[in-house]
Amino acid sequence: MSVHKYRCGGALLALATILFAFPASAQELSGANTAWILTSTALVLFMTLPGLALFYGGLVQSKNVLSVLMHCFAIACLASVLWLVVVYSLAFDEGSSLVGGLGKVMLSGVSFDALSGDIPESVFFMFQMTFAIITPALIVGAYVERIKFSAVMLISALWLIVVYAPVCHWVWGGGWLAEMGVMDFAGGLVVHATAGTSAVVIVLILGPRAGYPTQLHPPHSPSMTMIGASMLWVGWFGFNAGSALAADGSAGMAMAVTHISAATASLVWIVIEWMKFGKPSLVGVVTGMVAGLATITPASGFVGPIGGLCIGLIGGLVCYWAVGLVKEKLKIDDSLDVFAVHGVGGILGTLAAAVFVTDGFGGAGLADGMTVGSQLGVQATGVVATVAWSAIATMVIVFVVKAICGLRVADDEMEIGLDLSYHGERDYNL
Amino acid sequence: MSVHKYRCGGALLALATILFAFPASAQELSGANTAWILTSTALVLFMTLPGLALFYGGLVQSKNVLSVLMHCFAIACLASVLWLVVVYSLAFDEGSSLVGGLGKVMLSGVSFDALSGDIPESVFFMFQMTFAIITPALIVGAYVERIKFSAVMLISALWLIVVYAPVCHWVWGGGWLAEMGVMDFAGGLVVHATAGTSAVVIVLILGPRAGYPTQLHPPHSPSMTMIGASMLWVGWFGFNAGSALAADGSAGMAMAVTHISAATASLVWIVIEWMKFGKPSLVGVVTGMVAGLATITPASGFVGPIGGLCIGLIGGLVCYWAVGLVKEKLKIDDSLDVFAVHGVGGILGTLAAAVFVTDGFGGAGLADGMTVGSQLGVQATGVVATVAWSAIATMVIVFVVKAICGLRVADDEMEIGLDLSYHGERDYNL
Amino acid sequence: MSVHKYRCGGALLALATILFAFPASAQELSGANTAWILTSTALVLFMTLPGLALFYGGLVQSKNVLSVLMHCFAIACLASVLWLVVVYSLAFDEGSSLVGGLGKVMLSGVSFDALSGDIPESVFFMFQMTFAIITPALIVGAYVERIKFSAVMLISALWLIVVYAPVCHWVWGGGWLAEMGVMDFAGGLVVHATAGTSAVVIVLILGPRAGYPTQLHPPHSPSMTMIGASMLWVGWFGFNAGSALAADGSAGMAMAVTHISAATASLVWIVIEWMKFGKPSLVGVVTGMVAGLATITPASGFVGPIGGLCIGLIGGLVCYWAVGLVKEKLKIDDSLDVFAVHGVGGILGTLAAAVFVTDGFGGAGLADGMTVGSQLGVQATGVVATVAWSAIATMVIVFVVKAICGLRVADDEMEIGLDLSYHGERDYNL
Amino acid sequence: MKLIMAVIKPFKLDAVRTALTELGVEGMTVSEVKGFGRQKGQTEIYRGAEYNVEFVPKVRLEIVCDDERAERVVEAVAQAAQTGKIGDGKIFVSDVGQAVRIRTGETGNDAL
Amino acid sequence: MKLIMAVIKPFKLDAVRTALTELGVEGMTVSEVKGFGRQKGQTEIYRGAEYNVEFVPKVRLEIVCDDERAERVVEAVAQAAQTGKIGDGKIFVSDVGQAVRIRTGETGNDAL
Amino acid sequence: MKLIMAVIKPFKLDAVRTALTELGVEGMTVSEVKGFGRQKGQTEIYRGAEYNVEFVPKVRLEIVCDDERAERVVEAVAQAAQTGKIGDGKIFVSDVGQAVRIRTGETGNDAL
Ligand SMILES: Nc1ncnc2c1ncn2[C@@H]1O[C@H](COP(=O)(O)OP(=O)(O)O)[C@@H](O)[C@H]1O
Ligand SMILES: Nc1ncnc2c1ncn2[C@@H]1O[C@H](COP(=O)(O)OP(=O)(O)O)[C@@H](O)[C@H]1O
Ligand SMILES: Nc1ncnc2c1ncn2[C@@H]1O[C@H](COP(=O)(O)OP(=O)(O)O)[C@@H](O)[C@H]1O
Repeated sequence: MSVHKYRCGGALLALATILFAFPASAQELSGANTAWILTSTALVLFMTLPGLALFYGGLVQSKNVLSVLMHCFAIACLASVLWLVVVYSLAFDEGSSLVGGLGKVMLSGVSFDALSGDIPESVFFMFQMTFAIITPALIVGAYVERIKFSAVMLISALWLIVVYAPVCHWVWGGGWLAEMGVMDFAGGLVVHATAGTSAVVIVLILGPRAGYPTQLHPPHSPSMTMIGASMLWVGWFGFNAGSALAADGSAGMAMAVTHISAATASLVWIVIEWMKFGKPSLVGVVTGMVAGLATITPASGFVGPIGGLCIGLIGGLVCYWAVGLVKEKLKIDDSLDVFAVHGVGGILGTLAAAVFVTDGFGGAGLADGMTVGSQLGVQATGVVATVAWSAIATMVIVFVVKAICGLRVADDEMEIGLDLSYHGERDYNL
Repeated sequence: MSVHKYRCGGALLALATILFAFPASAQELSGANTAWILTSTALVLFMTLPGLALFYGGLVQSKNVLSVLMHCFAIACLASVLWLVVVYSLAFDEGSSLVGGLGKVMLSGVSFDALSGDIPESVFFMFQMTFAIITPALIVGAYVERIKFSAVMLISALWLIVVYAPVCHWVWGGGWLAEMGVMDFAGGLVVHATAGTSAVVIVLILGPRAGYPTQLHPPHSPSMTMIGASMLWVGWFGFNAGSALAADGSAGMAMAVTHISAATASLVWIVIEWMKFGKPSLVGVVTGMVAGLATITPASGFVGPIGGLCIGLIGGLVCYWAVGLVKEKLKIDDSLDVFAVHGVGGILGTLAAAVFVTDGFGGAGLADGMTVGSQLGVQATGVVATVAWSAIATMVIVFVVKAICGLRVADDEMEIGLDLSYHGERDYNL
Repeated sequence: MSVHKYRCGGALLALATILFAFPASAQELSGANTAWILTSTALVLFMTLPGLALFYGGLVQSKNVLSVLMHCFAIACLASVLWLVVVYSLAFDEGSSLVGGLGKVMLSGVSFDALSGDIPESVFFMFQMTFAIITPALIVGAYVERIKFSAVMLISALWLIVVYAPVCHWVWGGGWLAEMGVMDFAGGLVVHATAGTSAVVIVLILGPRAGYPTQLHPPHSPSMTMIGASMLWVGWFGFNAGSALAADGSAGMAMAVTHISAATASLVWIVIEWMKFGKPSLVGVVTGMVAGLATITPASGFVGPIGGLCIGLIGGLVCYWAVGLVKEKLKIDDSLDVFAVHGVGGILGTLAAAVFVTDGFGGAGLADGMTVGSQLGVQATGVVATVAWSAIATMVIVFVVKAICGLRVADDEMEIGLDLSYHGERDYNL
Repeated sequence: MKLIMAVIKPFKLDAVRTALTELGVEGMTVSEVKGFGRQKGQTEIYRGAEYNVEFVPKVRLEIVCDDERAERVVEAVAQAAQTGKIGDGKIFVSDVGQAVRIRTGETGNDAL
Repeated sequence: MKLIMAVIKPFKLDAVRTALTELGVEGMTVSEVKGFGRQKGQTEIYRGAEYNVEFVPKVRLEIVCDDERAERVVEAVAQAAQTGKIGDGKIFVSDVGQAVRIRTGETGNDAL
Repeated sequence: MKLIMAVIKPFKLDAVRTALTELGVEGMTVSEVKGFGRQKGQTEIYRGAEYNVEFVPKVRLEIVCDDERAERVVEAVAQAAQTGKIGDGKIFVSDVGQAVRIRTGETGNDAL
């Protein structure tokens, strides 16, 4: 049974007619779909390098900016090699309903002309790899400015194997959630809920930055953050519309609703800040944008324009509230709001997908035999399972890594800045 | 009658043979064309976010850079939502020859598999949206460093509805200029002439920056400007070659002439500055590049390589002269030369298209029954109508907005900088 | 005989079955392949503007950053126009086995619907142009911070005609190396070996920067370098996977091995620096990335994932050693390590391709009648010829340019910085 | 000789320089500083949180001149830099024992 | 009046400012400087080469106050800025002849 | 004690530091400043318009030393910083009443 089918299975559940048009075997290469997924792969890599790195880098102090860029870059390299070595196989090879097998370790048996659906398996492998790159990189935002580089590398490696691979298999690799009919078009569960949950767990063990919460420094470069945010927006077209795995109307609509949700959530932040402070900020509006994008992600191939608008609206409002909740009420130093934006957004969108997929909202329609209620049940199951597994597994990983190499830098290293202390470099030698 | 046909109508008038190959109805989805237009959409969004924002941001003082990025970003969000709500319908729905109808408001009736030509209508909608995003953002360059954020938002919203939607309908939506056979491949009229004209009108009412013209500050970051310019160049491939709405020889030639015009106009600025000052500047060469790109835009699908070279040459020379004219002779503080570069370039290219489209210059050839003279007449009509409507409507809009919320920031706000005064942020916290 | 065939010839030698499916004549346009090569063209232009420019710009002093951006930008413009005027014809028009003819000067005879293989010739022309842009721009890294702008322009122009055009013809244009069956998928010889060799020759004549080797200044902006490096990585997908000239399994595998090599070589640098200094640096890891990318380039369409991993490993190790060799042992101020990274990487990869192409390593297999030994012989011939011609011709060019306009800036100009001295601009006006 | 050190609002630099040139002062050294005083900084907003930035960007001038001229220089700076609003800055005057022009080795008033 | 010029570690700025506010000092001027002293800079690594950066980032305070208060200000700064580790910095005190508040024209101690 | 304040050309910083180290001076504080003087700034060009930039980037040193050594320090700086071309800069010397080493609380010459 083709690997591709499961992936499509998640994404296209509701598009039954299209599904029928794609028999699982004996497909021919579609050059058009291949062209679009090659492009999408480049777009999603661009989201991490340099998009996300800059988005995060601009928000920290200038003495730590290089360490953030380094975290993202090194994680990208590490994830790529691990993906080839074992994670791809664990995620997408046939296996049990809990985790994939080891048949595709080192891409063994995948020739130049092997297909996954109607695109080359090498292309599917690469496209999915870029998701495995960005997910642990998202977590970076939680622990910046105080974590050891060795801990970053170890945590990310273990996390990819223990958290990412199985959850990806459950949802996109034909695992138990896919079998239940969970809808997660482009990674509300696989990417955002896992990253957001794990982010909180890590910082609870790691502890806050020195000076938190009263003596924090403002972002050293909002313009750098805006550049990164813009790249995220553009790259997200590959993320969501690429997840259609085809250049067709599904991809087109996914792109449209993605864009509309991002724009709407950004406007929501502008309005809130304008009303609250009289000054809508650039850092605020791009945070709203990410909230809108994270929230639409699981729903993107299923909902129509009205759905996109509503999800952007809800995503913007709820994530704004969540940022305040985590930082001011719960006093958790999830430094760059990974949980409040990605975790909350991803979970919210996963649930919202069940509602806005319906014809009434101009969506693609529920799968046969599903009602909004039953689909919501499936979605909630997916959320609970993903959050629970991410939390527990991450906790174990972090304690293991703490025992091996420690997590937190020394106080004077934090004071000098991670750039000099851990990488022997300094930015802005003007 | 298909929406797509009008769009093609503008672009492909001269390519009669191709036109015949595309019957207006009963088309099938072309995955290849869809793949390319999905990509082009990403490229054109990238032009605004972060391309244009950085291009402009580097040219202002460091205390205003965030406000410029904010203008571009917020306009992008606003334009996206308005496009969905009403502007797309006004531009591309059937209606009168002056403006489209309201049948496509909120994309009503546009399903996942609706086609526009041989690409999904969702894709056409998105591709065109990116043009509606960048056009009001181009105007930002005129009024930077002294305008209220509320005025930016209001002017842009009204402008999209009152200026952009109808002109777009005239030229690409099957309106009266399209019926006359006007040639505007990718937006010499719709994008550059409208933006350039409106820019001048706005600043005439708004007034110049404090210190103009003797005490201006040099661009705070030519490197930021160069980064933005490079993104504009790359993104313009989507703008012009994407306007073929197909992945074919027309797109390829559009890309080639676009590139050649940009390169040639850049070299023209290098030579002029070298001769005049002995020092060719980076800000100069990238301004030349934009001039070359704006000028080739309306002609890009019609002319051949020689045409591209000539248009780049003319565009570079004339825009250089226009920059001096507006700033030094007319003493208009069109701060980042929106009119001199985009307005003049767009108009020039619209006229030049009529000449270089001919076989003699290696172009695609005039439409049946047209002569260079008659086509020039049509083009000139397009220019006059576009400029006149843009000027008048913008004037009304700006006076309305002035009455509602005022235009100009207070002197001490200007002195502190718009970043802190209007957005509560500061860049470069080193 | 089609121009395209030779290009494919280089790339697809080993993929005989595919080759048979593409008869050289009477092909039809493939929209899918066109879509991907249009995209790849944008990606490769993005590598130079702004990718490479930023990569290099961040490594110099802040008083010279604009000059580096200017070099890259101006070379891009110059190369584009020269490509149209004569270089494309010299490289790809039929001619002798040493150099192409003049039949395609100014693209004469290339109509809107002319094909090259199954893509429009305009697209092939543009895609190849982006290679001709980046190659002389790579050389910039060698001579930064001390060369006259006029010398940059003259050397680059002559170099494109005298070095790039013939070598490109030999390998991809059906010249003598192509006839021998040399394998260079995406430019190990044509791009990296030529640029690296010429870089050394130029700096040997030009001399080192003031203060070399003891009083050098550290890179003024590692973050700028990282942004550029990330763009190089993403753009390299177009460079290598685009060189398949198709959206198929060959492109997919080329993208996969390219990525894996980059990631592996980056990790190699992290490990080396960690072991040697205790502090893996961002500038180090991105240098490793470029080494991995340069090394895989000639092999990218031929080898499988294991090959990608091995080549990344070797590329990372050898280039690290070469950087030290050139700078510390040979005391050559090849300022940004063009030879050690690109030259050495390109040569290494060209040789390694002969080994890792074999079935045993999961490659596409050697061409009929070739053994590893015989293929290695061909590859070595290619290397020697390319290096020798690049060295000799560049030497002549540089001496000619030195006689015409001089090479080196005056000492006080160097002290003030090239930005102010040669371009009348200053970056970072904070 | 006197060292006149003035902390002023950045946008007043041009006015002060013009005033000093009229007095015949030919040199000065300027640096960017952060001022803490009665005038408070702006509030900055990032992700819904307000930061109170306590400093205000100022420009600091150092002018060395001969004793006679010192008073007029102080007056000129005070006048040119005044807006009448809080945060206009301060001028401090202290003694300088020796001055040297590096290029020529001249000392004392000749060095200025 | 006295000019108290202190070179301290950057992260001690907040502590010093608090201590001074408690003393009733209402103004100061701060700039970023590079310090050379016993404390050496970090080693930086670029492409496999080590660079010895010889300076250390420091913050420089200038506080003008009346003569009586000077000693207490020096003590307060010294105490608040101390970590006991090398590189804590220095305090230098010198005389100021005149002070002017630009806004009002007040002079002497009234200007502070 | 004396405060020696020198404004020099930025690229001379290394030479000056070496000269001072030879003299046994162990510390100094350096900042980046803009100089206005006889030497004029460069012309900058942006979009066909010329801007006359009136300042020149300079580096400002502050060295506090004991009275005896002051003269030799001034000489050493003057010599090391000289190019003989306009804009070489100035050296100003003034009195310092007190010095404190924050780390140890030492005062006077011991603090240097
Ligand atoms: N005692 C002082 N010592 C040194 N600098 C001072 C002192 N008081 C004020 N300043 C400087 O003068 C600036 C203006 O002072 P401030 O109290 O805000 O306004 P004003 O001088 O109008 O009363 C401050 O920002 C600070 O840089
Ligand atoms: N003689 C001096 N003149 C001016 N500044 C000095 C002098 N000596 C030290 N400094 C400043 O004080 C800082 C701390 O001095 P350092 O010798 O490193 O440590 P410590 O004061 O603890 O002995 C230096 O970085 C420098 O900025
Ligand atoms: N009167 C002054 N007070 C303070 N700084 C001065 C004074 N005159 C000159 N300088 C500083 O010295 C630098 C060099 O002075 P300049 O007149 O250009 O050259 P030179 O000293 O060789 O005659 C100036 O850029 C300025 O920073």
